[in-house]
Amino acid sequence: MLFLESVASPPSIGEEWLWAILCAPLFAWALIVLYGRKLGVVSGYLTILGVGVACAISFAVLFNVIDADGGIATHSHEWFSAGPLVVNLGVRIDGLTAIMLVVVTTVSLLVQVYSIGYMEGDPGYGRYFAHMALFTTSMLGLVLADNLFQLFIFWELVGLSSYLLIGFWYHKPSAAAAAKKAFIVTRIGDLGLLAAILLVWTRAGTFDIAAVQDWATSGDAKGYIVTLFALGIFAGAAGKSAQFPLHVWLPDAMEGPTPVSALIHAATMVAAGVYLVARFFPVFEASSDARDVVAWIGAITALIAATIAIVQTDFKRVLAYSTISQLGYMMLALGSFGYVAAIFHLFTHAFFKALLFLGSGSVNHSTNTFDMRKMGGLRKYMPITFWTFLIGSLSLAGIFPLAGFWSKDEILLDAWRHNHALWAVGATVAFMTAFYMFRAIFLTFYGEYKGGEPVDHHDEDSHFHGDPKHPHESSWVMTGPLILLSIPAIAAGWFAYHETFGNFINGALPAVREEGSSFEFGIAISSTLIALAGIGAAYAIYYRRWVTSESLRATFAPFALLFENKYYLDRLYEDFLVKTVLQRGWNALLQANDRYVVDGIVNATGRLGRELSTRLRVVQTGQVQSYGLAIGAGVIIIVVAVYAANPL
Amino acid sequence: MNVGIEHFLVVGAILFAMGLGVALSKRNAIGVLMGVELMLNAVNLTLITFSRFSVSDRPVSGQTFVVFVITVAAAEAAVALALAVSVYRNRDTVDVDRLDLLKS
Amino acid sequence: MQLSLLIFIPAVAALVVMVLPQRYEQQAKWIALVASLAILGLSIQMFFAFDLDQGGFQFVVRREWVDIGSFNLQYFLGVDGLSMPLLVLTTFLTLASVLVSFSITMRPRAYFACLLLLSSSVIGVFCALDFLLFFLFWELELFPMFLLIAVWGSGRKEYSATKFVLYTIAGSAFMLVGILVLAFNQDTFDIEKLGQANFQGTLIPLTWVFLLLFIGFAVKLPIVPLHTWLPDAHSDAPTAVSVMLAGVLLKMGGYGIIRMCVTIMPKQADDYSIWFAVIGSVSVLYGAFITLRQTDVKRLIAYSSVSHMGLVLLGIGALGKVGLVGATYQMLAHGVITGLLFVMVGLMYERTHTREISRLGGLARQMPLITTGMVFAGFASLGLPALGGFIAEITVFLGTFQRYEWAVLMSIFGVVLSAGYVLWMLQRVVFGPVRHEWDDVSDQRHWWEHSVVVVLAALVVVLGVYPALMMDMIGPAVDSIMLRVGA
Amino acid sequence: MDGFGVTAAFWVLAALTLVSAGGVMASRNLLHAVLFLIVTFIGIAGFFVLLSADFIAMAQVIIYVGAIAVLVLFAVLLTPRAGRDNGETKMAAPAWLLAVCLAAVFIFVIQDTNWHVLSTSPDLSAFDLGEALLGTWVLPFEIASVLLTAALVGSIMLARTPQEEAEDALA
Amino acid sequence: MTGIDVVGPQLAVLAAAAVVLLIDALMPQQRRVLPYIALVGLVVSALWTTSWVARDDYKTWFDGTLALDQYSVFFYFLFAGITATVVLASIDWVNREGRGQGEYYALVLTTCSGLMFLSAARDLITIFLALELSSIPQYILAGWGKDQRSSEAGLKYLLLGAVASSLLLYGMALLYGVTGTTLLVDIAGSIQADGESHRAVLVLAMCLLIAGFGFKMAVVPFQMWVPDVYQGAPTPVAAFLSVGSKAAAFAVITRVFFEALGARFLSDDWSMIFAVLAAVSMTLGNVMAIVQTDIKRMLGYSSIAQAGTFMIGLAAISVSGHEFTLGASGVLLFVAAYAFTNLGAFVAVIAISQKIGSDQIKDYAGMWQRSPFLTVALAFCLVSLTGIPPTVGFWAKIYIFNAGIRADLAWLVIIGVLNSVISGYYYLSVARQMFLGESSDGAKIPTSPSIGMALGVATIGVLVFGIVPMPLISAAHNAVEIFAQH
Repeated sequence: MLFLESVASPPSIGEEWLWAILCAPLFAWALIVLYGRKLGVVSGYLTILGVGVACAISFAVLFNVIDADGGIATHSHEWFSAGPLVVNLGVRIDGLTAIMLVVVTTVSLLVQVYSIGYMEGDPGYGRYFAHMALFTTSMLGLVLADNLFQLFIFWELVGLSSYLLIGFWYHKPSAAAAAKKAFIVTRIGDLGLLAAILLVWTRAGTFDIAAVQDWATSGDAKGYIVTLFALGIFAGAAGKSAQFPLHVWLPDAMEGPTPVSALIHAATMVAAGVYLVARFFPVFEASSDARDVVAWIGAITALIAATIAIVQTDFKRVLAYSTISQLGYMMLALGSFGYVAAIFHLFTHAFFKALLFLGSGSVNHSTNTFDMRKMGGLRKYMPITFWTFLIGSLSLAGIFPLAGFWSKDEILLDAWRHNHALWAVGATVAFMTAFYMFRAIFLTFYGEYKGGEPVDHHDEDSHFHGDPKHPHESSWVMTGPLILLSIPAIAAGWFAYHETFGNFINGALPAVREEGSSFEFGIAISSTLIALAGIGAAYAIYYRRWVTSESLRATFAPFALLFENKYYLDRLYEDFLVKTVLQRGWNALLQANDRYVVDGIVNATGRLGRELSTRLRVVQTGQVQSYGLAIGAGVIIIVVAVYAANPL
Repeated sequence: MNVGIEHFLVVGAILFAMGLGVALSKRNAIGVLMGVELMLNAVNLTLITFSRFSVSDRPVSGQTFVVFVITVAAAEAAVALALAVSVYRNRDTVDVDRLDLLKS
Repeated sequence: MQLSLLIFIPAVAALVVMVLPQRYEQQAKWIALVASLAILGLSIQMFFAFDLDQGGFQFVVRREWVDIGSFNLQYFLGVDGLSMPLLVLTTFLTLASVLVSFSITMRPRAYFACLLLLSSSVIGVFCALDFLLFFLFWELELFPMFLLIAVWGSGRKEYSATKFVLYTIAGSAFMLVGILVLAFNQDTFDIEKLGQANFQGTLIPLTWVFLLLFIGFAVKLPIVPLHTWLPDAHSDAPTAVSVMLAGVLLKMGGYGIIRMCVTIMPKQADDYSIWFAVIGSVSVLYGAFITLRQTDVKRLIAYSSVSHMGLVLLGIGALGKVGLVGATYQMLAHGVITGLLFVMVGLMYERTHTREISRLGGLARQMPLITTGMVFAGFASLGLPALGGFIAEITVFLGTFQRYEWAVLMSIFGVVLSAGYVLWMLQRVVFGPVRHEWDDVSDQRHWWEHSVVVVLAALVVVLGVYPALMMDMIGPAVDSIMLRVGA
Repeated sequence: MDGFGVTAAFWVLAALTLVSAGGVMASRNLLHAVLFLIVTFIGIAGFFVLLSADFIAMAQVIIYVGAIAVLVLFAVLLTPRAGRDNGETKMAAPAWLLAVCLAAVFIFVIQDTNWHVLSTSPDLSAFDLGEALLGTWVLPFEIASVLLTAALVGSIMLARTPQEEAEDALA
Repeated sequence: MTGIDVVGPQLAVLAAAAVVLLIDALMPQQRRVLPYIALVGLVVSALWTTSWVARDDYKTWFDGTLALDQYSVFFYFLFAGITATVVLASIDWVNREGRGQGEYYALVLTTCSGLMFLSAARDLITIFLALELSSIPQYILAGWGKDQRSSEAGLKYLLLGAVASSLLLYGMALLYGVTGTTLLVDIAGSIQADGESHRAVLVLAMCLLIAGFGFKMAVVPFQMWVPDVYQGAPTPVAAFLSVGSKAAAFAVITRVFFEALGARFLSDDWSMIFAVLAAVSMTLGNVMAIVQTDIKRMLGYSSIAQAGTFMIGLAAISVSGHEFTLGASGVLLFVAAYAFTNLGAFVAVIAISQKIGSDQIKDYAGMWQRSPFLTVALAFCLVSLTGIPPTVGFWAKIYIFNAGIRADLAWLVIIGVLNSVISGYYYLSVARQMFLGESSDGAKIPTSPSIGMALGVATIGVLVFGIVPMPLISAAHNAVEIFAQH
């Protein structure tokens, strides 16, 4: 490999710039929080400004790192310490970081612009942009962190902002519930991450990422410890990246405003898990068991999500499930040594998935609904949206020469190399992906318009403008980002075609394995054919209606049921585990114990005392003689006792 | 056979015990009082016995003691009877086993 | 000198308030405010005047007080890195509780007198270096507390107040025996001396002494199963009292365990540290599980306190520097956060007059600011990074993991559970559809409420982003303890 | 001390005292009880003489028989409606049991101890007694006087009839 | 002359009594001044005592029957104070009862002198007479009230008292018989000489003394008269009984046992007896107090429990002379503390029940509205009885438990602390009634100046000595120094 000889020099960009990336959106956030009420519309521009600055610097960083052949630079400062516990604050840049920075800032920037239009007139306008800024900050911090502790902090903050944004329309019970669900489910995953942190600190005595990588690879750590650590990391990643079985929160998260879904629940935050695993890729390399777990969990996730996506009628949910399945894809790749491929797919996916979400938002903006059964024929009303959406879908389906094609293809290649079974799963998923995307397109943009959702003017919380009866194209602030995003959706794949990207990303790793070429015609052609097959199937069923979907559903009724009910996982978790087992069972038991046993004993003691007291009262008869008797008896008893105690 | 200190003491002891028995068993307050007087007399007897027999540089202290006991006994008796009378005035009885307004 | 002032300013102020003539009784709060501001300023001044390089006790005051043969008691005050932060915490929360009580109209003189007396005694507990003096202050807090709950409380206030007092008396009864036995063996009540003594041939086995003292403190902490007084006391106490109770009174227990049990009897502490870990982790989980069932906001917070104080015991159980620092930090963080939570609930209660979760809902629309406060406090208490609770929790975990992995692995589930109950509470109380029952409530607020919230919130953030501020002070103190433990 | 006379006297007196004390116990009539009590007092006085405490014996006769017994009689007469009966209470049986036990303990102790006894009686005249009363024990002597006064005053107050009280209040 | 000087305090009191009687008899219109004359007498006696302290010539008089030492001085002050408070507290009641006012105060003063003699006597005969001098007037006072209950209480008290003092007398007789003397010091000497051989009879005498004094101290099993008499007797008298005679009994028993019966072969026995009695008294008293509904009865039972606590001090005898005095000084300290506290409580009860005409605890509901002063004072005394700072009760508790621990009586101390929890329960329930209960009528309860003063004195004492206990403790400590020599 070319760059291995050429020594990678550390990037020269100054530390202050790196911190600036973090601080720019932070200031925007602070300002809005402090003066949100007065700012009004300005808050939006403020956020855009902050993110814009960050974006600009990020590109500078990217090129700087490219110049440095993907070298690594870290700057670290002690934050606090207690004896052996020393915690640092630091920034680390390398290829991986740089790419993530660019992705995050770019998508974020475009989404903010889009939001100006989308959130127009919402009572919580300022709040919305504050949360957005907060999210961007914490995401950047997560990416920049040079140690696990700091990473965990921003990891949680990302969770927080996700919570706030999902529950943005807090008056909708569904939104409030979804927000809670998202936070708690991801937190379950975070337990693993926390445990991993504890483990690595007690074993390796450090949080520093590089040091941890060395510790894991150096082999002086016990094998099972490394595996446990890796699994802990993956648990955290699975939470954030919505991997089976922790994926249930992501579809509900669509309760948030659509731009949020685009930015957080499609492009960036959900990718954080992938990023984390990639970050500690050497650890996974060191432990094959952990790697297999990652690969298979990814595969299962991809498959499950895809199957569910097929039967969704909600436009956004289709996209949500496709996101899950794509994330599963990335995990699958990581599990099969496809480090570069995973990041590459993350990179491309960020763009076209954001594009798709924003497109769906635009549709919703004119039809006031996400229910595809109420849409149709929108192609002529909103052409820009349609075309950009089409591009996104093709890219997602992996049609040559769009971005998705290259990255997905590379993943399938790695899967094939690693384990044919994984490849088979991947291929199936690819077929389904193409199928459900075009199902969505045909239902939405072709056929007759079915009138959308009539506006309920009594609901003071809805801020819908215009008339769903006559859909129209959205304003330029919304279409603009669509167009801009479609460019990387088309082109992002090309410059990754030759190996620079791979080397560049690999530079982030301490040691690099030999990799074969990242392209094989066999795989490429096969996957393309599979995708086309999927599109064809969709065309046959939903456009030509040679076969009606109803009849299909009837034929595969049990499967359809299973899919439509999301494999009954939500029921299992919420109704059975949480409501029944935990609340009605275990907790009720404990509370009963608290009330009746613990308190019971205490009160019983009191009652016993009173009882004893009442019993003893009868001694006090009021008869003088009985009192006298007591005196005399007392004397005798004492005397006899003393004589008995120590005899004469 | 000759009588020694023990004889006198035993008589005193028995008398004392009888006094106690009377004091604790009689229903009439005045009866109880008599019991007390018996006990005091027993004590007196014991004291005199000791002042007669026991080795002491001031044998007279025993007798002195008795004088005081007698005095106190008189005073006690007087007060006791006064109280008995006042109880009687309130209750038309001096039966101690019916004096049980105050109990438990 | 300063320490004496810290103790006596509130005490004197309490007297002044009590003798205030009837027609000025509404002015009582101002006197209380001035006093609490004074001690706050003083304590902050001390905090920064505290010499970090020179360890040991500082600002020492030492007078013979009672000295009769074998019963000699000194008026001996001093603070080290362990007690100084707690002292500051106390003064902060005193101010907070005075401010939140500003709207009290029923017998304000007696009320503020009790409040000030309470804070004076707690301050005394934290800086007393004579075991008997410590005990004196420990008991001194009882009667004001009883009155505050019993007179100004709500609900089954008599029951709760009595329960509180009886639990504490019972605990301190055991403690007294332990104290006397220790003092008899060394012929001094001087905590500093006892802290260096090694005991031979104590009247009763030293282990028993240890357990006696531990029970005394554990009741206050509280640990499962000695905790049931806490929810009752909290749910029936007025807001300010809940703030003090959760904020500082519970800390007396943890402080006592570190200062007395661990420092004076390190050997026994070492033998029993496993039980600390067991009880601690059980408290964490038990408290958290039961919290999930609560329907009264204050009870909910109270049970969550049980869970959080379990972490303190867990950290102590590590008997390592990190663990002890974490435990102390957890005390601070929990003090501020729970204080803030209770303040928010109090403000909400003043407006809606209910704490039943099932009756509340959708308040975010009417009272955005209180909602913000509640969300903030809620996330702080579920250990969100960049806020105080997180640093404390993770330090405790890190410190204990080496010694008792299983205990920590049990306890970290508390992290999820806490997220569960906090978010559930938020969802049910402030979010969700607007209830027209509450259409007319609003959070138009008085400056004092505002300032309390801001101050406490700021404190939470400071604890979260600048831990070194406290840890550099706690660390050396813990070091000296570790020397004693020999670890 | 030996000699038939003494021995005989002792036994006679003992019999007299204890039997009459038993009479006090047994008699159902209060007046009879008082009479038995007087006999007991006299018996005790006899013992005093036997123990060569002549002065005390005299005092015994005068004060007890003369004063206290009469006092008791007065009391009996002052409480006519209370009846003359001198029955036992429910507590009688345990009381007797207790008395027996007490006597047992006392007697056991008395027998168990070996008393250092004087062979010859210390000749104590009334003069010595007087000297002691006004010398060493002058303080108790005074106290006794105060005590008697107090008892007197108090008894008078307690024994006064409501009418007397009323006019006293007017004054 | 010196003789007169020695008994000066008592003489002053008795003289006051005589004056009171005379004025009552000769100029009935002037009755209002009677209590103040009594107070004057008490003040004079206190001053006289002070003059001794100033002159600091402590010795024994009347051939050793009366001791003039720090010990007796301590109690002289205490009794003067107690009596003064009782006199103040009695004024209202006596005026209302209207029965022989002069006689009442005279008897109170006589009792006081008796108590003083008791604390100073070092000779069995003197002790006996002093005891009677303090008891017989109390029998009368207990029966002073016109209602049935009062006279019943008086008669009960007298009959039992007579029995108890006969037992005491028999014990004294035996003691005299063995040692051939009635002076405590000579008794001690003779016991030292050949006591061992007479252990049996000495033990018997000892137990009889315990019975006799225990009756006054009101410890189990000699305590049963206490609740009845407290409930029946006029409240001021009950207050007097609960502190005066109890304190005196402890004074004398401490002196007798430490001075005369201090020999090891005895003290081993009696310290164990006291320990057991203490445990039983504390437990029984507290447990039975729980369900009491009449506050005077409740205080009666609690005073039994308190007596048990004093006894820890008596039981706390260990080898070294130093610890020896620690126990004794503990007793003194506790006695003094208890005197302040219980008097305060009783005075408050007097004031309240005079107004509401009931001693039922449930009628105390809502006192906090009706009379904050009384409520706070009473609550304060209850706190002190529980032993919670900042009250003198706290110090007494700590001090005496400390003595117990040092005497290797850990078990007893543990019983003690547990009992303080129980006592906390029922004291609190009274406080709860007063602060939280809803009163049927909100009528304010006025406090007469005399009551106010009495209550003020007691509560101030409780508080002041709660904050600066040093003077009291050192006084108690010096007072018992005399025992250290033996």
